[in-house]
Amino acid sequence: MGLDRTIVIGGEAGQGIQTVGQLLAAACHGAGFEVLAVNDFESRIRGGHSSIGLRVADRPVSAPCRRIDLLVALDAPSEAVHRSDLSEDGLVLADRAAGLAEGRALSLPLEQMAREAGGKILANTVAAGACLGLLGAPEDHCRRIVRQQFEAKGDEVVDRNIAAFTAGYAATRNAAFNGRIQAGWDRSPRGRLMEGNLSVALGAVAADCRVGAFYPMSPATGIMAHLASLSGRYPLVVEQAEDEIAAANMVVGASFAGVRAMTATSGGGFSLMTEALGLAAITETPMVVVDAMRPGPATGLPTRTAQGDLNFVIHASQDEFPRFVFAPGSPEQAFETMVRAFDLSERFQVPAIVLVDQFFNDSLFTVTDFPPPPKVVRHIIGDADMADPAAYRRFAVTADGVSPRALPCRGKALVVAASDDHREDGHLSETMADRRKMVAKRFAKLPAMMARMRPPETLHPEADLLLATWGSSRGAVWEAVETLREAGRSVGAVHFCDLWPFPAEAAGELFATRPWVTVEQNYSGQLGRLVREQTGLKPAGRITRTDGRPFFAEEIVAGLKETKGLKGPK
Amino acid sequence: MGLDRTIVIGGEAGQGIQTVGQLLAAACHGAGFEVLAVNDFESRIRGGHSSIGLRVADRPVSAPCRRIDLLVALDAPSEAVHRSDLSEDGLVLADRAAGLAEGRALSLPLEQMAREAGGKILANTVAAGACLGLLGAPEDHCRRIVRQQFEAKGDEVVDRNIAAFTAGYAATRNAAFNGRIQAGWDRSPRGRLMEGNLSVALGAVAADCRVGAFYPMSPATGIMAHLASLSGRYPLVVEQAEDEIAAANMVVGASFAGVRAMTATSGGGFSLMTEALGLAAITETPMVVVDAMRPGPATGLPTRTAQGDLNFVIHASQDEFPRFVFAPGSPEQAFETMVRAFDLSERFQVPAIVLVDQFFNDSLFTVTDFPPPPKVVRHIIGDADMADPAAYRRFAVTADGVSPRALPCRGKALVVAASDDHREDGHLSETMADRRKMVAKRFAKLPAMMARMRPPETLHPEADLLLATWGSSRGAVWEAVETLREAGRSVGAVHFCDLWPFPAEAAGELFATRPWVTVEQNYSGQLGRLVREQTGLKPAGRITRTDGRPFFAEEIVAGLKETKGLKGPK
Amino acid sequence: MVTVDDYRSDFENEWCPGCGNFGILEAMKAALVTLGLEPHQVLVVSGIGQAAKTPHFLRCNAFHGLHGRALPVATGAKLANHALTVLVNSGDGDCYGEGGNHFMHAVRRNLDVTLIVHDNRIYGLTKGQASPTSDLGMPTRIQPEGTVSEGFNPLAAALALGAGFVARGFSGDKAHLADLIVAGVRHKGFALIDVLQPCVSFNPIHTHGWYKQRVFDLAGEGHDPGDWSAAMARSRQWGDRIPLGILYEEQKPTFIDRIGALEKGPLIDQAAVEFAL
Amino acid sequence: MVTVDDYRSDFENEWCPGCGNFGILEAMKAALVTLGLEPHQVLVVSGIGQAAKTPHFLRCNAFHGLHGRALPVATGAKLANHALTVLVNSGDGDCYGEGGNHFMHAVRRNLDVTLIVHDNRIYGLTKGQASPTSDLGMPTRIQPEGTVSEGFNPLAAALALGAGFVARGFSGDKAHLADLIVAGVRHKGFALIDVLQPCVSFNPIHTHGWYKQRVFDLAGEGHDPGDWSAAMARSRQWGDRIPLGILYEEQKPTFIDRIGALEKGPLIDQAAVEFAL
Ligand SMILES: Cc1ncc(C[n+]2csc(CCOP(=O)(O)OP(=O)(O)O)c2C)c(N)n1
Ligand SMILES: Cc1ncc(C[n+]2csc(CCOP(=O)(O)OP(=O)(O)O)c2C)c(N)n1
Ligand code: SF4
Ligand code: SF4
Ligand SMILES: [Mg+2]
Ligand SMILES: [Mg+2]
Repeated sequence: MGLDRTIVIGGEAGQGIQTVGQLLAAACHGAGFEVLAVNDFESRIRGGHSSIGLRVADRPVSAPCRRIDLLVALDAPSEAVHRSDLSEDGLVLADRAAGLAEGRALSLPLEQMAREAGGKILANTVAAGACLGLLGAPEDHCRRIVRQQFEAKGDEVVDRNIAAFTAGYAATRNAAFNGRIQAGWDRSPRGRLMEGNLSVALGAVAADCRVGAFYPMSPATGIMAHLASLSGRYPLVVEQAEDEIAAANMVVGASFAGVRAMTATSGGGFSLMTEALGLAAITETPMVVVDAMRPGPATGLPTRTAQGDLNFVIHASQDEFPRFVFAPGSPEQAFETMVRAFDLSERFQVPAIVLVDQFFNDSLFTVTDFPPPPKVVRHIIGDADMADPAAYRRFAVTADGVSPRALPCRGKALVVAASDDHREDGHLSETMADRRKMVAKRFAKLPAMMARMRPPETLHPEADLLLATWGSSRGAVWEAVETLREAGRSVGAVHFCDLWPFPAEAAGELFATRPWVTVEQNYSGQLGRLVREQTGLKPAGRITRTDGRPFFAEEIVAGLKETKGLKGPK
Repeated sequence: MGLDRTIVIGGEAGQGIQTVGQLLAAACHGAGFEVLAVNDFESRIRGGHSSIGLRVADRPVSAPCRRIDLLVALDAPSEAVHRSDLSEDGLVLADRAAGLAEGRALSLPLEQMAREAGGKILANTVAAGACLGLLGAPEDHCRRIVRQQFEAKGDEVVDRNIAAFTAGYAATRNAAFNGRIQAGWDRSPRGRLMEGNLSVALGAVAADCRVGAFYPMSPATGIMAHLASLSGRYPLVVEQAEDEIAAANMVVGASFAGVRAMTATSGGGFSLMTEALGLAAITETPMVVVDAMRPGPATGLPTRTAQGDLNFVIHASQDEFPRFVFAPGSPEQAFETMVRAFDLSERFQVPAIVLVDQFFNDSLFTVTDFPPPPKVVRHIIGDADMADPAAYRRFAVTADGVSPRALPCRGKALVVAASDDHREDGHLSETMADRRKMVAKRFAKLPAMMARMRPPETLHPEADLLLATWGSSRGAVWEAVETLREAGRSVGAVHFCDLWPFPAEAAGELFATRPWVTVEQNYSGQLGRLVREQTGLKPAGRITRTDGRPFFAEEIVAGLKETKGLKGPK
Repeated sequence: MVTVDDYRSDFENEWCPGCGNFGILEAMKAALVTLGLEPHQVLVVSGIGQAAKTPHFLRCNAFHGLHGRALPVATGAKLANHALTVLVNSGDGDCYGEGGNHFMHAVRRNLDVTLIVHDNRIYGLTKGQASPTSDLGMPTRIQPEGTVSEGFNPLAAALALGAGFVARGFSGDKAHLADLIVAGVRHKGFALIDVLQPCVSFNPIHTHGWYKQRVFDLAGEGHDPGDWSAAMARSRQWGDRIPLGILYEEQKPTFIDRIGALEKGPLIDQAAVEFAL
Repeated sequence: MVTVDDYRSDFENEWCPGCGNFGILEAMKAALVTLGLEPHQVLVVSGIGQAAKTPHFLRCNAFHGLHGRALPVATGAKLANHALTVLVNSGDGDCYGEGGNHFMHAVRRNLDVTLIVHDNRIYGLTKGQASPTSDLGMPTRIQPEGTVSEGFNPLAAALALGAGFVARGFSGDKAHLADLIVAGVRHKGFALIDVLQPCVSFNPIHTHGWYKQRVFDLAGEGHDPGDWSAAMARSRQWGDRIPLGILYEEQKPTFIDRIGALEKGPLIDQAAVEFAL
């Protein structure tokens, strides 16, 4: 096993632990390490308990680790909450690290040092300095990072933070800490640090999304905030709607009028958007909706993570229609998935839904540079492409169900669309003949849509047992497989990003010949149900977590042991 | 084969064909025949084409028949639309029945006769008279029916309609018509004629529903209109909300405060209610929602029928929670199902959804008298039931997941509920421990809920092939089975009223041993998917209809022939 | 030269004979001709209801969306391409009931669309339930003892919400209504035209005759559309005399004016920017 | 005798130190004590937001529902049992944004509940996006160039919608606010109390000090709450001087008064009627 350190910073909301996390993440990443920073916070602005879990390693990491090497407790409760996860030679750093054995705690007067450096609020930077000292990061490198972090706020702020950092750093640089990272601080950074959130927003602009409409809802707001901040650089307007219903209908309106458009929300907002999903479907208007999942039902745990909406988004809205559902497993895949979602939604004129979650959105990942996105193809026609624009029919029946799409007021061709079922020209019709024609036309798209679905990604697909997962749980599952294989078990993994139309053939091939267990953050094992519906194959068990926190690899390993009746893997 | 006549009356909306249908239905039913009247109308108030299909038989009928014995065309298009369905010795009755062979058409100057009887608008009653004359109904009996029908509108209206009826009747009483019903006009009525709509509303009042909140939406409005008309007789208030979101939240509020409450809507409105469904779930507040299905997506065909929402309502709302889903197959079952839905929703403190559809809601059925409903048990406690009301915790963990339910302001016990996840006392909590406790508690209800689910109803379950259906398609499937068996095929049927939690064991037993084919009004065969998800068993095929019109038995028979790869049934 | 005939749709009209909607339809056509707009230059957005069927009975670009949701669709369309001329046809239930929230917020946005509300004070398409503008106490099939909510006053609400163009028309006075629509489209910003419209099938109270006796043109009474308080007072005038015309007009920056990114022109026409991390 | 202590909740308060919500909470407790209501006699309904957490910080019956949907829940509860005393705590986003439609129609119903809107002109719980009452042009993280919609005026809107009790309070004047709440609860019918509330975390403009300098009590200026036009004028007064107090009060039949079936008493208390076909 190579380098793998977990540092947790705990404190109240408002104490600036995010700053500590960012400084540590930037310092470690800047020196060439792989970094993951997971945010854990309550649905409140001040007080309570929040934490950042930083994982630093020499190989890619995309799931948190339970075992803590260094716990920085900015308040007393933080120590209590996390102490049980402290590793055997882990260290607690706190103002008054009480009740721990000699050598396992380091008391530093963080607040007092902060006051000396220029004010109590600098305690977080002092703590960051102390951490970096313990970790063995080179001082100059760290200073550069601190400077970068505060640059935008002016010299005075920079200077005070440098002072605070230095105080913390000096206090610990020589302290004993088994977790010190002895080597490797001299490399150049790999890729970049990025919130999951941002990868989604970047994918959208790479796909030439021009209108974003949304109503704030955790954990989706970050996506729209990033999109808003990109609106200066790209032709893009982000509008905050009065509610999610308006947001979804704005997206349909913008898309109908001719630009790519999206919204992002969480399950509660998605509930309110389900009717508009059907509107997009029957008017065959492209639409991209990101559902950033959190635990429910209803308001549930607003700032926590879950994967409970899979079955819901596949079936949402009355009656049936083709749609795409994706659940990327990494920022790189999220970026690419957004680009694909926009393209496929426009190509097939159906809604596309992208599932992410709070863990994914709010965590900082070490991301490899995104490949340049493919050139945007709009699948739109104008008068020039028509023999007779006056004869244009928006819903003309074609072999593949996709009608050539013109835009309103961009030529002589008139574009008529209706949420009632309709004739080829878009005008209302209730005849059986027209209805059958339109139902057949809409579903005629399925084979070609299906052909675009990618089979699931696999890891050791030849193994005797497969773990099946989707979305952001990929990281923990991949890591669990590695651990299990190191322990000599023949285990592989399967990750579904493309979930609907379901790649049943590929799934059937993988799951027909050996036991498989689903790993997902919902109660009933929704992926397992979906696979069974589509292939008849039943999982040997399910490993679930529904308490709002992301999976650790170790609990998947443990969960597998507990899976009853599992035969096969050695 | 016994008596089986189909009479179709076609005309424009506004021509009063419903009156014709009602008169015929009442006359036939009043004489002891079994009657079914199916309404077919467009989403407009005047003009266009609508029709009523009346089926008169000597055994129960609950599906329409395609073959028309008597077609009454109140306008020219009606003749054109329906002529192809005329049976070999069928007759067309019209002002000017053109283009038909001698003996197949009867031209009557309906409008002129109406004018003579008192006004052009009486043409519908003239037509009714003419039909009844052709059918051979006794004149006195018919007069009584006409009188009853118009009684409430005063003597003058009655007299004019009697005159119109008499004119029509006299004109045809001696006409040649092979479909004449020769005997049986002297019996007393069996049960009563009732709209599907009304059976749902009656079930609600029988369950002591006291608040109905709704937003108008076809085909659900009739349920709420019936409920409103019952509010004089029972302690019941029906409120029209500003939108479906409000309606659903009003239901939750009324239920929380202590009375049974319901709403009815169609798929579009249901979409808007999905968030409130989760609210009911997490606050464990009883709630009954009727979804009266129509074709979608979106507005779709507003006045037509469908069964496209099954998967949607099972999965609607973010994350997961236990719920009930029912789909009655007859008015008698709808009545009983509403009573059960209210009881089970309150007993388990979970939402209950009842699926009906436009065909069911808007048709007149011959209904046997409902058995007296069981005594309503409220599953509610008060201070007197508690050792210490001050210690009351609304979400106390119990073995079966159901916490004793007190009501706000009905004692000293304070009732606190939240849409966020919470502690046993209802106050917010984000801890992993509380979350796990509450998730486990909510799902702990499932086994007892499951135990309340009734296995599907079967017809010849020993047969070599089974047709599987749900909801209002039961009638057509039952009839198809009879037809097929008469033709010597070993076919049976299975009807699911209780759909969720899914009675997987019973389904598995039925479907594991022989081929089965689903019959449902949706594209993908949702029941088949559900069965497969729950049992792994795959249907041999599916017979679907998605054009908004109810199944005919004959098309199920034909559909079975076309089902590819079906082996087995002789 | 565009003529009324250019707007004639082949699609069969589905309204009841005698419905006030016909007057509104004719007034729209006349207004569009007066504005010199050709059918392909116009986008009509609607929700669901009898009113919302209007775009099918015109020849133009049309988006007939969900019940209550016309305004958000119009907003999205304008965001994408603010060169569009967008008219919205909505019913009193569509706009003030199901869509009430969007109405409130569309006013706040001051989006440059013209909203024509066919205010028949009833739910027509669903066969006669009370609408927000139904009179308190009006009996309907589903409210047999009469409605229990006070009638919604759209003009007063729009004024209180800060609307820059607030007018009332009458389907029985097509020429006057056409003038209002012309003024509404020319107004830069959100324009509400609430139209008194008889429903011959379900509203026996507010008939053509009932209105005919009561309506009068504000322009004839020296009303100053720049005077907000006077407009508010007029918006509350009802009963024996019912004012028609432009109650209030104020020019202010529109939604589009306030968005920096749109200075360069409609989003749809702006050059794509190559993606770079 | 009920005391303020009876309303003290053991549940840890989650608001930011210095938040205006604390003043509102204290004023509510004081008002409930003045009204002589015991905790078990009170039902507080809320939506989602910082404001909507209020019922957890009180000891009473509580329903903390969905974002935007407090009023329909309150309506349902009142329909079921109109003997309930129902107060609703809502935020400016909760009530005028997501819940805007319910606000409009709750006014029309004249339902006998007291609505207290914690109007901090920002979305607090979701960390500082613009709310409907945010000033036009106010920059936020997600509106970096400032908001593009005009601020919503709840008092003017309520008046235009026909509200029978319209008042404004200030979280910094607890005694005055408590009086308003007492008057609101005593008022038979819908009572809106929009409360100016500083958000120390996300609204740097409308601070305690900013309000303190500007607010004044209407009662001191001879305002007549029976004068609708004067109330409307006052509702539009903003800037250097901001009026507090009861802008308008008018007694009229409530929702419950208008429903015949409720004459016999609360639905929950009415005797069951045996079912018969
Ligand atoms: C979500 C949803 N709820 C309800 C309906 C049913 N619906 C269709 S039109 C309508 C009301 C029509 O009234 P209005 O908007 O006043 O239009 P009018 O027909 O009177 O012109 C309703 C309730 C629907 N289509 N969608
Ligand atoms: C359907 C839905 N959409 C969005 C949210 C997210 N959300 C929670 S509170 C809130 C806004 C809070 O603002 P406000 O109502 O003004 O209350 P404050 O926190 O300022 O008191 C939002 C948007 C939600 N919970 N549900
Ligand atoms: S129902 Fe009323 S509004 Fe609708 S078309 Fe007929 S008359 Fe017009
Ligand atoms: S965020 Fe604002 S409103 Fe919310 S508790 Fe903090 S100060 Fe109060
Ligand atoms: Mg209307
Ligand atoms: Mg707020």
